[in-house]
Amino acid sequence: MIENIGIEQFLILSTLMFFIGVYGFLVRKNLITMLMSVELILNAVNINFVAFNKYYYPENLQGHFFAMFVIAIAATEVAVAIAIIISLYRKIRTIDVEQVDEMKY
Amino acid sequence: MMNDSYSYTVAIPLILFFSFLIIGLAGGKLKPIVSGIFGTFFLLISTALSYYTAYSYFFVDGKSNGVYQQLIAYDSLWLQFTDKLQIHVGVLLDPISVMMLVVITTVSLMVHIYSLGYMKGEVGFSRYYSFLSLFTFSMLGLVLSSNIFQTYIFWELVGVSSYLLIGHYYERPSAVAASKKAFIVTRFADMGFLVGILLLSSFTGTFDFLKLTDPNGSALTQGSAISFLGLSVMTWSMLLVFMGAAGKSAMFPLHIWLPDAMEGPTPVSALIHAATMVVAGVYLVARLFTVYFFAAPDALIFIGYVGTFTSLFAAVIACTQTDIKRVLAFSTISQIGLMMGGLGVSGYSGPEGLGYTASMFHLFNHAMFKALLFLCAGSVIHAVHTNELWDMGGLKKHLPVTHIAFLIGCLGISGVPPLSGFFSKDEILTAVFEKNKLLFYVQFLVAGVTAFYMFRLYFGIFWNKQREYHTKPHESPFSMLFALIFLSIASTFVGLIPFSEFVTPDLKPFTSHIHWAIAIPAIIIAVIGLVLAFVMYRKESDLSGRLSGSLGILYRAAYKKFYIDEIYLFITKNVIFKHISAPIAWFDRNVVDNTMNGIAAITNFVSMRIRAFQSGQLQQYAYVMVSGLVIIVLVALYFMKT
Amino acid sequence: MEVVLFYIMAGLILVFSVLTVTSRRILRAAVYLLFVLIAAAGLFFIQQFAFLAAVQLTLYAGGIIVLIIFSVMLTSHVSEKLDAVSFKKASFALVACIAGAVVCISTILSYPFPKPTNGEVDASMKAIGTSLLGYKENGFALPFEVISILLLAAMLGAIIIAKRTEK
Amino acid sequence: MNNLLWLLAIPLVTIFVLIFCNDKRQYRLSAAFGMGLQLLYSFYLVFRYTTERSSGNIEQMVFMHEYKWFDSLNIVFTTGIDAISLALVVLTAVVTFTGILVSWNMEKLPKEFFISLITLATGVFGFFITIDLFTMFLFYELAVIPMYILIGIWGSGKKEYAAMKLTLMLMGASALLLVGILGLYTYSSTDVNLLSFNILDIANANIPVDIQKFFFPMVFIGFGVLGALFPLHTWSPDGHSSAPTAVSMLHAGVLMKMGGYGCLRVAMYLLPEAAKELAWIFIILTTISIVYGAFGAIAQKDLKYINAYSSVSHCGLVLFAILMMNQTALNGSVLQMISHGLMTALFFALIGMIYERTHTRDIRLMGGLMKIMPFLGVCYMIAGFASLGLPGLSGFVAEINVFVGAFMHTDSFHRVATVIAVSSIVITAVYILRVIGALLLGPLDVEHEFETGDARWYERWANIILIVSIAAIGIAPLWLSDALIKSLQPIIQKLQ
Repeated sequence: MIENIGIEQFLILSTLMFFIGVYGFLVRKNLITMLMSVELILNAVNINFVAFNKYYYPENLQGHFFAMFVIAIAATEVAVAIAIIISLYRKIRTIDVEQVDEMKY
Repeated sequence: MMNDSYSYTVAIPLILFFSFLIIGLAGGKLKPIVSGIFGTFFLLISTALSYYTAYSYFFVDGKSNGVYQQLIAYDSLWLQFTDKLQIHVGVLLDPISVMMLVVITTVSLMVHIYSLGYMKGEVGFSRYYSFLSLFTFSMLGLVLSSNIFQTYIFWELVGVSSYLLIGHYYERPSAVAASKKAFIVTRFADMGFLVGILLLSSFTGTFDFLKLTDPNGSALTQGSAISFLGLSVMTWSMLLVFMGAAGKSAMFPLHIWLPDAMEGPTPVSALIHAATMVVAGVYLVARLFTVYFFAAPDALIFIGYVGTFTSLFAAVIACTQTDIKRVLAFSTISQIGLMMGGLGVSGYSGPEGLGYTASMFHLFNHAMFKALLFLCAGSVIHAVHTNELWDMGGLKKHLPVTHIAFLIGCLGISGVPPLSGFFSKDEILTAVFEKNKLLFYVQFLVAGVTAFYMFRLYFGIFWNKQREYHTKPHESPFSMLFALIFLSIASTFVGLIPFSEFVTPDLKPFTSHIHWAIAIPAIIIAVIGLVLAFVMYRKESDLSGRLSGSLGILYRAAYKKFYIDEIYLFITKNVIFKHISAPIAWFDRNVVDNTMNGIAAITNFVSMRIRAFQSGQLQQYAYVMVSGLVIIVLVALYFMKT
Repeated sequence: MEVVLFYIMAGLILVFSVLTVTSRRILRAAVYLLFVLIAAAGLFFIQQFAFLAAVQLTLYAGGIIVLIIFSVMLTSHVSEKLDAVSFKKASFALVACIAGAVVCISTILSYPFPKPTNGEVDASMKAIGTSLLGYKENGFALPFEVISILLLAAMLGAIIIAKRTEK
Repeated sequence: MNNLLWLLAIPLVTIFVLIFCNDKRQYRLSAAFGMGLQLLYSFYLVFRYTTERSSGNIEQMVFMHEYKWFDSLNIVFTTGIDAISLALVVLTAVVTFTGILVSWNMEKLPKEFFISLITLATGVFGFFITIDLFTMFLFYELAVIPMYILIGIWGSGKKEYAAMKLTLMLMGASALLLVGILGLYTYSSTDVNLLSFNILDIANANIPVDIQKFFFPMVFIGFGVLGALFPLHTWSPDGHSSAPTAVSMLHAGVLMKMGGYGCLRVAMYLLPEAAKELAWIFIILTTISIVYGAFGAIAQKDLKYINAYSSVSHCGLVLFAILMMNQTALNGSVLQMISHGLMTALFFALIGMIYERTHTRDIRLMGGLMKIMPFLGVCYMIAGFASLGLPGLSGFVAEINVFVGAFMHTDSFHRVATVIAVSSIVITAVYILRVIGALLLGPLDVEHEFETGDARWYERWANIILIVSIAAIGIAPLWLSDALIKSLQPIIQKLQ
């Protein structure tokens, strides 16, 4: 059963996943791949929510619902982000994040 | 002392103020001659009132127990500084102010009438008359002042009317420059006057003439004790007041504006720069004579020396000038110097006050004959259209009336009996002789020089060789001649007035006699001067040229007015403008302003540096955020464990 | 059994996560992400959150990944290889990430977690339904509605942003 | 009718009406009507004020009204006037009205221009009628901000630079000021619940001297920048010369007076002990201001620059007088504010009118204008004479009050400073006569094609109103001076 797995394992897994996502966010130049990294980060968070719900608060479903809402928000975020990326692509024919630096000064 | 029976005197100046307003505001719409007649008419009323005042003051009720009273005929509070220190505007009647009333209104009336002819057809005729009214108003206000600040107020107003009238021909750059110079030089002197008033009032606590000049009052004793740089504060303040007086009265070294002021119309020179405004300084010293005598005797002596020096200095210059109005201007400076000299040596009570009396007497006479001389000069200029002495000559046939009038004026100023100048000059010389021998000899010399340069003028204009004129010279119209005749008669007979019966420093009349021991040498030296001029200038000869050539450098220096103008020009142009003003303007633009701009530039620079953080690189932001977060967490975990 | 499954899932997640962020072919990266998401759904299954796992599979693995793939296809060629990451950038990011991970993991390991309560989770459809629409204690009606408005707004926003502007 | 909010309501309604106007005639008529009404109302207030005083009301401020605004911080918008603020309100009304007359033919965006101008005026009116530091500060800002727009859009020359500089310097000053005001607020009472922004309340609080010495320079400099205190005056030449005519008038005529008024009402009145101790520093600065501005004016060639430097000198005199801290000098400073407001407004109005006809402001390129525009020439001369302190015009009354007051101090420091300040009357005469000579007199420069035509009716009226006010104060100063002295008593008592 699940008792054999400590919560630490879940947490370490999600931590690693989180920082892999962060690494991706920091180094990938393509906006879409950055978006994917964000998805990784969100998922890492989801794993945490669910694990805490399971281990310490089994009587209600808060973590579970939070994870669900995160998924919903991730969906909206992706929708909007992709809309932005596409319109950006139309304007400047690239989705390289380093070229998108109009918003400075 | 209040006296209601004289309260109408306040109307004497005010009528002219209204005249100024009416002519000034409606001037453009009136026919020129109408404004002229308006102005003259208003002045006639004032003159009549003044004569009536003089009559009733001197002969009816001015005296009480044999002493002339100082009457406050009108008084109103104008401005209040503190409960004690107030500026009143009022009318003070005493012998000198009543005398001045007569002088001013008479000369002004003559000038008004004269100008109807002289200025006929000139542009700005209405303007001219409105300014004449303004000037007469201010001058009357000045002499009637009951308060030293009121004097200052009108002092400035006469200054500005003088400015406006000198600059009457404002399209002539020389007139503009002259008016500017006159105003600024007198303004500079007025600064001294103002500081003097401030100093005086801060020690005596009053501006009021009656309180200031009361010989038994407390005002005189205050401030005498405190000394500053070796002189008492009272002396300092009275010297500063004298600075103002010297500016107005063109005493050396503040005389430079007066010769230039001759750029104005000639009647204006007669009124302002000969008869009335320029003697305001003398009047002021006379007005404060008690203060000078009791609280600042050193200042009084100083005035005597300055006056006497100026009179010699100006007389010497007058001998070399060729512009007839300038000769008269220097002669005016010289005569005012004599008056100042007379005041400087005067005592206070009884016959000792002869200097004071003589000085006022001379002021009175001088106003008449100098106005006469200027108006004659105006008449000559009117006829030949030039100011240059050597462009004239042989005019006695063409201008008979002017010729006689000018002769009377010259005799008057030279002190030939029985014309007016003789009596007053004799009294001044007597007073000086008793007090200070050095000053006496100088003034004695001046008397001779005066006769010389006046007759140089006379012979140069009316005798000498007939010149070529563009148009045949003709005698002036009646209005001008009327003024000349009137003033000739006045100059002839005013000398017979027993002045010491009326005007004395302590207000108590005394009787004076002619001191023949001094009078006869004075007449002799005047005649010597006259004869010298006769010899040199009656006919065209090279005598004068030879003489001036032999005097060489001295002559050139005098001709150049001893380079005083150049010194002033150097100071104003090179020192003040180039080395103070322009550097300040530069300093302001480049140092002060650039400091401000520099602060802005530094801010700008710093923000340009800071903005590099805002690169627009999303990943850079994220990187900073992540690493920052890690560091914060690290710090929070391992260093802030408490 | 669960332990084995967990480690398999965890291994998949880590491997494919790393591949997602390092692959130079963008389409492949999307596919790797898909595997990660599926593996995460597996983890939810292990913890008996069947509904959540289903949502994860349909929404994430189904919807979002498809969306991403579409956008990849719209903006780049399938065969296009991304530029290699510069060494400097990668190393800096790596340092920050490893440092972060170390901090977090060491904290996790040093923290004395209490013993799990080991209760049974009632994640049946009924329980989820009542909680989601409940407005009393443990009810999530309000966030549910908020999310629905958010979704609507995002939909509108996405349409407006992506709409071709006429020139 | 004696509710002072009318002074704010009239301009606001005017602005509101202006929004709905739609041609040039309507703009200027409604603006002139509104500000004319304001002028009449301010005269009515004078009348009410004198009747109120003669009926024995000896309150420091009359027509007080309170409007709770922000209860928890005890911010109460309190209005009230005494003779000082009333005089400045009338000044503002006069200058605003004439400013609108002068802008009668404004071509560029007239609607926006009038709206901004009236907004600015509203700020100034508010500033003078409030006796609450917080709202005072608010109105100060309200007056400064439209300035930026007005200079930036309708200005000439380096307008963007000038507008930026002016606004930044005044904003910087207001930052200092805000600190000062908050400081005063914090020490206005020992009880935290009774802290107040009300000037009358703060005046009763005993603020420790050390604290006063900390805040006094902030408040004084904060207001002093607006009053062109050396060396923080540099915004003034650039600002004045770039601003459009009406704005220069309002700015030099009224806005700079806010500086003097603030120094008097806030710095001196509320921080008297510090004022006494620190005055010497500022006396030195203002003395420099006076002479320096005057000398600076001599060397200028642009009419507006000359006048701007002359303003530095004259406003220096205002602050100088305030620092002399006795009745006569303070009275002189208020008179100088009014007098300078009127005459500098007249100057700028005339410069604008002359510029319209000659298209240059360089005095070297002009000459003999008296011949072709006698009315404007005469007005310019009168303005000049007022500026150099000719008796019979307002400048003289103000200056002698200042000098006599300053000279009442018996120590040599004050006396030397006074004598230096007095010397400015000569320097002033020099630059004024220089301008008059170069501009109006002399031969007419025929090389330049000047548009002929003397003043039009609205220009005539603007000038006449200002000249009559100047002459009225100059000829009969007693009524004004007496009223001011009575209102100055509370301040003087604090300073003794």
